[in-house]
Amino acid sequence: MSLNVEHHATRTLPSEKPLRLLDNAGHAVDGSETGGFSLPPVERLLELYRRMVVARRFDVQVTALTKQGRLATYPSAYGQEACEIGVISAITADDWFFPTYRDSIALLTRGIAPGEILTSFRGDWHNGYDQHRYRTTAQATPLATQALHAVGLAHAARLRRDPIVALTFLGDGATSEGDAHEAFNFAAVWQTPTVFLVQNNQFAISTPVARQTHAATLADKAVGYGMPGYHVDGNDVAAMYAVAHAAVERARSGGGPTLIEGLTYRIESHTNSDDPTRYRKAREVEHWKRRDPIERLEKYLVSEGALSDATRAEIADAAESLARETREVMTREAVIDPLELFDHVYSRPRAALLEQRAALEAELAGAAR
Amino acid sequence: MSLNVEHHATRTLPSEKPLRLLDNAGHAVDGSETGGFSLPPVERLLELYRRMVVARRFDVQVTALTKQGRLATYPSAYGQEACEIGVISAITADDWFFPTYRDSIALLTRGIAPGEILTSFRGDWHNGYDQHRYRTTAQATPLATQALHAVGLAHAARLRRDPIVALTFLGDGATSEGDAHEAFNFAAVWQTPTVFLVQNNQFAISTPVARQTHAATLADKAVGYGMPGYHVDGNDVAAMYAVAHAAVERARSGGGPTLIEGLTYRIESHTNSDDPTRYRKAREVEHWKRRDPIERLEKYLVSEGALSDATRAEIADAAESLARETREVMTREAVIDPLELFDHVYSRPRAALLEQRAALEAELAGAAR
Amino acid sequence: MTTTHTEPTPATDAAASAPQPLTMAGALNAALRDEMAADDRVVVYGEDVGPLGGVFRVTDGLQAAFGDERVWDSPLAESGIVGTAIGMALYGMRPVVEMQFDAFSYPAFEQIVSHVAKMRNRTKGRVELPIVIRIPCAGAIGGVEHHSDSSEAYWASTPGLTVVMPSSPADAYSMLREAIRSDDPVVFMEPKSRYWSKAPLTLPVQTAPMDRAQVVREGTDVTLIGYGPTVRTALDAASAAEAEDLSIEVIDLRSLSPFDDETVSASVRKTSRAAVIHEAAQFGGYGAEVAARITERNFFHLAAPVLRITGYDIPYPSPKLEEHYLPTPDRVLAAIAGWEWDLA
Amino acid sequence: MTTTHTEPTPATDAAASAPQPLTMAGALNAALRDEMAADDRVVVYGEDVGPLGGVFRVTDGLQAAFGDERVWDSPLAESGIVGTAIGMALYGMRPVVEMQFDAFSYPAFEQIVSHVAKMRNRTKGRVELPIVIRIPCAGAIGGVEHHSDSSEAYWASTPGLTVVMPSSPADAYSMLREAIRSDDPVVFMEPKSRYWSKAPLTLPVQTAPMDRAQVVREGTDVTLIGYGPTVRTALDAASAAEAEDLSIEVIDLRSLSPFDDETVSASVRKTSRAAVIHEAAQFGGYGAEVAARITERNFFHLAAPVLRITGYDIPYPSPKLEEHYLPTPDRVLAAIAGWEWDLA
Ligand SMILES: Cc1ncc(C[n+]2csc(CCOP(=O)(O)OP(=O)(O)O)c2C)c(N)n1
Ligand SMILES: Cc1ncc(C[n+]2csc(CCOP(=O)(O)OP(=O)(O)O)c2C)c(N)n1
Ligand SMILES: [Mg+2]
Ligand SMILES: [Mg+2]
Repeated sequence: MSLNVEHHATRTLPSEKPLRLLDNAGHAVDGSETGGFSLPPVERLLELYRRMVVARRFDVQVTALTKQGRLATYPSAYGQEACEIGVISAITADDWFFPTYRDSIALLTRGIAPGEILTSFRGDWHNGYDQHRYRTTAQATPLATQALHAVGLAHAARLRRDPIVALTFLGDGATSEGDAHEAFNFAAVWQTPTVFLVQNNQFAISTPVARQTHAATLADKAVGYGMPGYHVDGNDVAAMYAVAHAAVERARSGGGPTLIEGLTYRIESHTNSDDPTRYRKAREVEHWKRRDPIERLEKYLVSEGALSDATRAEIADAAESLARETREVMTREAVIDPLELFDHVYSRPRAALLEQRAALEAELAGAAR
Repeated sequence: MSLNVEHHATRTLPSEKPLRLLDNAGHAVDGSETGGFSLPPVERLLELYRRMVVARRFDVQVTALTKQGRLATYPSAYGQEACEIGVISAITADDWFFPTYRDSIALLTRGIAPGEILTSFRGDWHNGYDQHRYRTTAQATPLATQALHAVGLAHAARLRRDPIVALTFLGDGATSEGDAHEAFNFAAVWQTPTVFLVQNNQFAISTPVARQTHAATLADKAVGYGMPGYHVDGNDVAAMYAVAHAAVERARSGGGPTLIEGLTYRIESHTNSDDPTRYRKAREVEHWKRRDPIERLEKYLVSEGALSDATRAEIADAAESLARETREVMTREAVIDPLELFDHVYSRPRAALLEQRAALEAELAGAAR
Repeated sequence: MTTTHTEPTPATDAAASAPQPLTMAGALNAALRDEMAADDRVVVYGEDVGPLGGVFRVTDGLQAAFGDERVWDSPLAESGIVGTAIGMALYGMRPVVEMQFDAFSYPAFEQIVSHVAKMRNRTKGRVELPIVIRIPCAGAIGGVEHHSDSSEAYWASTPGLTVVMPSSPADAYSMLREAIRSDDPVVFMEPKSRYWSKAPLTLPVQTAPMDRAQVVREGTDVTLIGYGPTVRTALDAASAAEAEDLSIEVIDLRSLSPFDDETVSASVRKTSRAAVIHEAAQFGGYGAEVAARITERNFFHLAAPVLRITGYDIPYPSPKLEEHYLPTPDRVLAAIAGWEWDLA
Repeated sequence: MTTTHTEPTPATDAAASAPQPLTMAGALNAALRDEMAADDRVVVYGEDVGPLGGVFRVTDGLQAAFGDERVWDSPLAESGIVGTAIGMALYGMRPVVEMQFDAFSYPAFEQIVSHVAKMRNRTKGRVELPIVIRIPCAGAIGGVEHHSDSSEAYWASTPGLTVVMPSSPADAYSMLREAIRSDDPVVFMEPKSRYWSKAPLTLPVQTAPMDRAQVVREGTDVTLIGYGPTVRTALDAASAAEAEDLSIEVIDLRSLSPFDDETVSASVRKTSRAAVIHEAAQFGGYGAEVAARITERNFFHLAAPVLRITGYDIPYPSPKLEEHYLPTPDRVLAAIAGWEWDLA
């Protein structure tokens, strides 16, 4: 492409030890561990904290509603808030986001209402929000497929000289799919403004990441595409945000794609229908609960004197009010017209579908009589 | 798998400059350029020379026959003999080979008769040789698909504790396919005895390798799978053989897969129906002709006094007699029974196919009458 | 390479003598277990089939029983799963691989269509691929998008594949064992909504050969053809029709490819009317082939066109709408009532 | 984002006023050229579509004319090509992508079936994907394995896709322009064996809407239905039948999805006999749908079962055997002669 200035392949191995800015006790770390990134300003961290607390409350609420049978399914991101919120907060409303089923809380942070996010999981319709309005696509189920959509959109924006970025999330398991490879490769060859976040939550349903890759880190994959790769402590929101922010700005200014691996852990089961006791030990879960991303940041903010009781209470209120809203919206049954089944398959009506629509209409009328 | 001893991910960047043992003038190079490999014994090199000369004669003959219309298509490997012959010579008759359409000369080296190799390209039947007998699968057309077959077979052998190796060839273009990624990944995760040769002949039909990857080398891909990768001068048969031999022996002894990139050039058009003047300059082709792999080894052998006139004549004779055999077999039309169309689709006859067979039989009888 | 092919000494033999209620998932599990015990070339792999036992628990306990060299979790890549199965089969193994749902078999489409289906023919029978690709199929389980596709028409229209779908625990057991023993690749489709349906069974059970359709209820007025999940629909419709003095013969197709013309045509010639039920969309669905070949072979015996009672020509809907999409006994009976009966 | 949608000022307008002999490949090339000139949202990419102009030269000269930001060679990965096209369409582009051959579209199967086909419905029409997936299709070109598949049944049976196949240069031009202008994704199938067939044309030419079938030869005794490469077969059969006083009406289907019931049923009601021809295998092929719906809608007008003259139920054969596989005019006439004409 003539847009291509001379780009040189990045040929650096990501650090094997995940880089971080805060340790588990909430202390800022220095030097070698930070990979040259610096702590975001405290107001930014406070905002990330607020978002994480609200997100977790939402996630816990939805899991509870799912157990009550109000949703068909819900894949929780409990424990992954630093990845989800840290990275989604690095893009603007003009940028695009290509999420998976796991990323409901990132959608929430993107301003989408609970009822619209949950339309699909409660079984009303496949997708409930306006993708153009939120510049956020439907939560992809076929693994890694959405990464290619992100690359295509980013390429289109680049051709239009629009300085926007396409961000996409993938799981550790999804990196094994052919589409993940094709997405990384197209992005690198076309030098598209795409940021890939691989949330390595260490499981694909029951399969541990050791059965997905033989590489030391998933970020190592970046080398094969000549793009920068970062291996980051996925429970350190400061680091996740800082690395993502740098990647987003590099992408925006024509520097091409970046692959970020956030090393984290899925605390909940895969979805409500999963039974994790079959494949992992409670001890392991406990270990990771002690590395909670929200607590870590909270300790830091407290030590910096940046989290007043008033703020804390205000955030808790916001979280509770969102939980209430979520409960309410999930209690009201949505009105779904079965005849809409036929209305969106094609842009122009098809005779055969109109026949089938009429048949269902007659059937419904008969049943109503 | 319980077969898995503790394997550690290989995390070394392949050298950006292709490693080699002989320079273009046929001089042995030393130290840093060799990547620690040493020149194979001269008898081995002489045998590789013989094989390359014979292979080239075959290739040239088949290209000529194709121009005469005796074959439906023929993808030539002219110029790639060091990759083809060097690597195929590193495995034994007990090992398995998973070639592509490009690799007819490797099949020849594997002992398969010209008529059997060319059955598919002359349009007689999809595949003409006994895959089990030669431990060589049909020349794959759907790109990169065969790499997965190689991994599967290698894994089965590993489970059986059979010390065999599965070798597969891919093109530079094929590395972009999802299946290439999945093959590399499965091989690395399962630690199968598989050797991948990527023949980087710098074009996928008309598309230059710069549009396939942004990485500095295709061997860099190995890093993302935690397996060893080698970037080798693909016109140096000594280097190709040495690197492949080491990879094969590592695989055989349980050391897992290796990715080898041979940097070479496709001198001929993609196939007979291609028009390379549309996408590359004659000058470039001339440049690469001056880096001919056979001449390079010949210079070395001559300088070592290892290539007598008698040997040279004897090799030329062998090549000519193979060319003659090839011409002869391609002049005789093979007998193909159209009714065989129905006989191999399933192991047991199906009623509907028997009906269709009978219909064609009646049609043929009618036409014969 | 040494392989041991012990003659069938099913692991279930001793345990089960009196009929035990068994689910279809349980029957499939027993079939895998027994075939693995009988033949050490049989290996089982795919996504989450190991410690978890598969998301539908069909492989439950197999890794514990046979070890992780016979049953294992593969990397998450369907083309990789099927592609490596081809290589394993080439080396003499008999891989049974699982696709987690219909829609997640699509990444493996090229390997299935361009290799699994074509290998035998390509090599004039010199290379056989005894692979079983298990696909939990169809809908009616309240699954979100991509979890309820009906992919059978893609496979059944591909020459070189054998495609079967059991509708009962007994058939599930018997047909899966037969599929694993087949020297040809088999796409083995398991109707998800029937996984937890139960029947009393004594194992091992051997039902009709997997390439034969079965008359599962006799009747004289209409031949109603179902497979997998719609056999239940057909039987329910037939029971309901009894009240209206309409005698429906129900055929469980069992094998989608090959098609058992003999059984189907015999029934149609008796009843002179036929209808086929499936969940997939109608247009280009498997029912088109059923209707076309019944008509070709029995045109002058037919009193009315072959009916197709199917899903609509739309993507499978979300959970709250699937009840409107799925063919029901009522819909079947309404369609049958719509025939011009007086012309018979 | 700014997009310019200039109203059609076809690049070919000025150049061509008197009819010029044009091949189908040339007509397709002109359609791309004219649509790219008219709408700067149209981009063309795929394998070897740039400097080479595609292996069939359909994109010949386009990169030179429009630059490498409108026409470019992508990495060699079909899922990647279709997957990125989805993203580009989402951003307001109208990508036209090329699959090199039918069989090489299979790696893109998941992206096509799970996203391209479903996006509009998934989003209640909020997201449209105006993508054209061009597939050089079918056989009869002496191609080695994997170069002659007929994949139309896979696409046509997938709800959400529009599938069309021209049989002449004029239709190729007109239908491709219409496909690019469609707000829905279109699988645009190009019969390889017809690429070099010529017709005198003045561009721009506008033929019937792409969703309509066309009666391309009138007749009274039989309705013979073809599409793409088999329209020629049908016309040849009709000419030969004339000698035997058999009047065959030939329909060029043009659109495989949707199906033009109106045109087809009208013809069948006139002739009372119908046959469909395609290269693909018969079992589960597109002809099954044609036969099934003709029969459903016109049963009491039919004097005989709808015939299918198709490829055999085997993988597409090697070049030296394809003549025995492909439906020929003779085979069509023999099949027609096999009907029980006296019963009519
Ligand atoms: C192509 C495809 N294959 C299989 C599945 C079924 N499936 C859904 S989630 C999942 C595990 C994904 O793991 P990972 O990518 O690590 O993401 P996580 O769920 O851990 O967030 C699987 C196998 C799917 N959705 N798509
Ligand atoms: C899946 C697939 N897509 C497209 C093609 C068509 N095709 C045949 S060869 C080729 C180029 C392959 O290039 P490369 O892998 O570099 O191998 P080379 O021909 O240079 O040896 C293409 C695109 C194919 N055979 N398979
Ligand atoms: Mg995960
Ligand atoms: Mg190449």
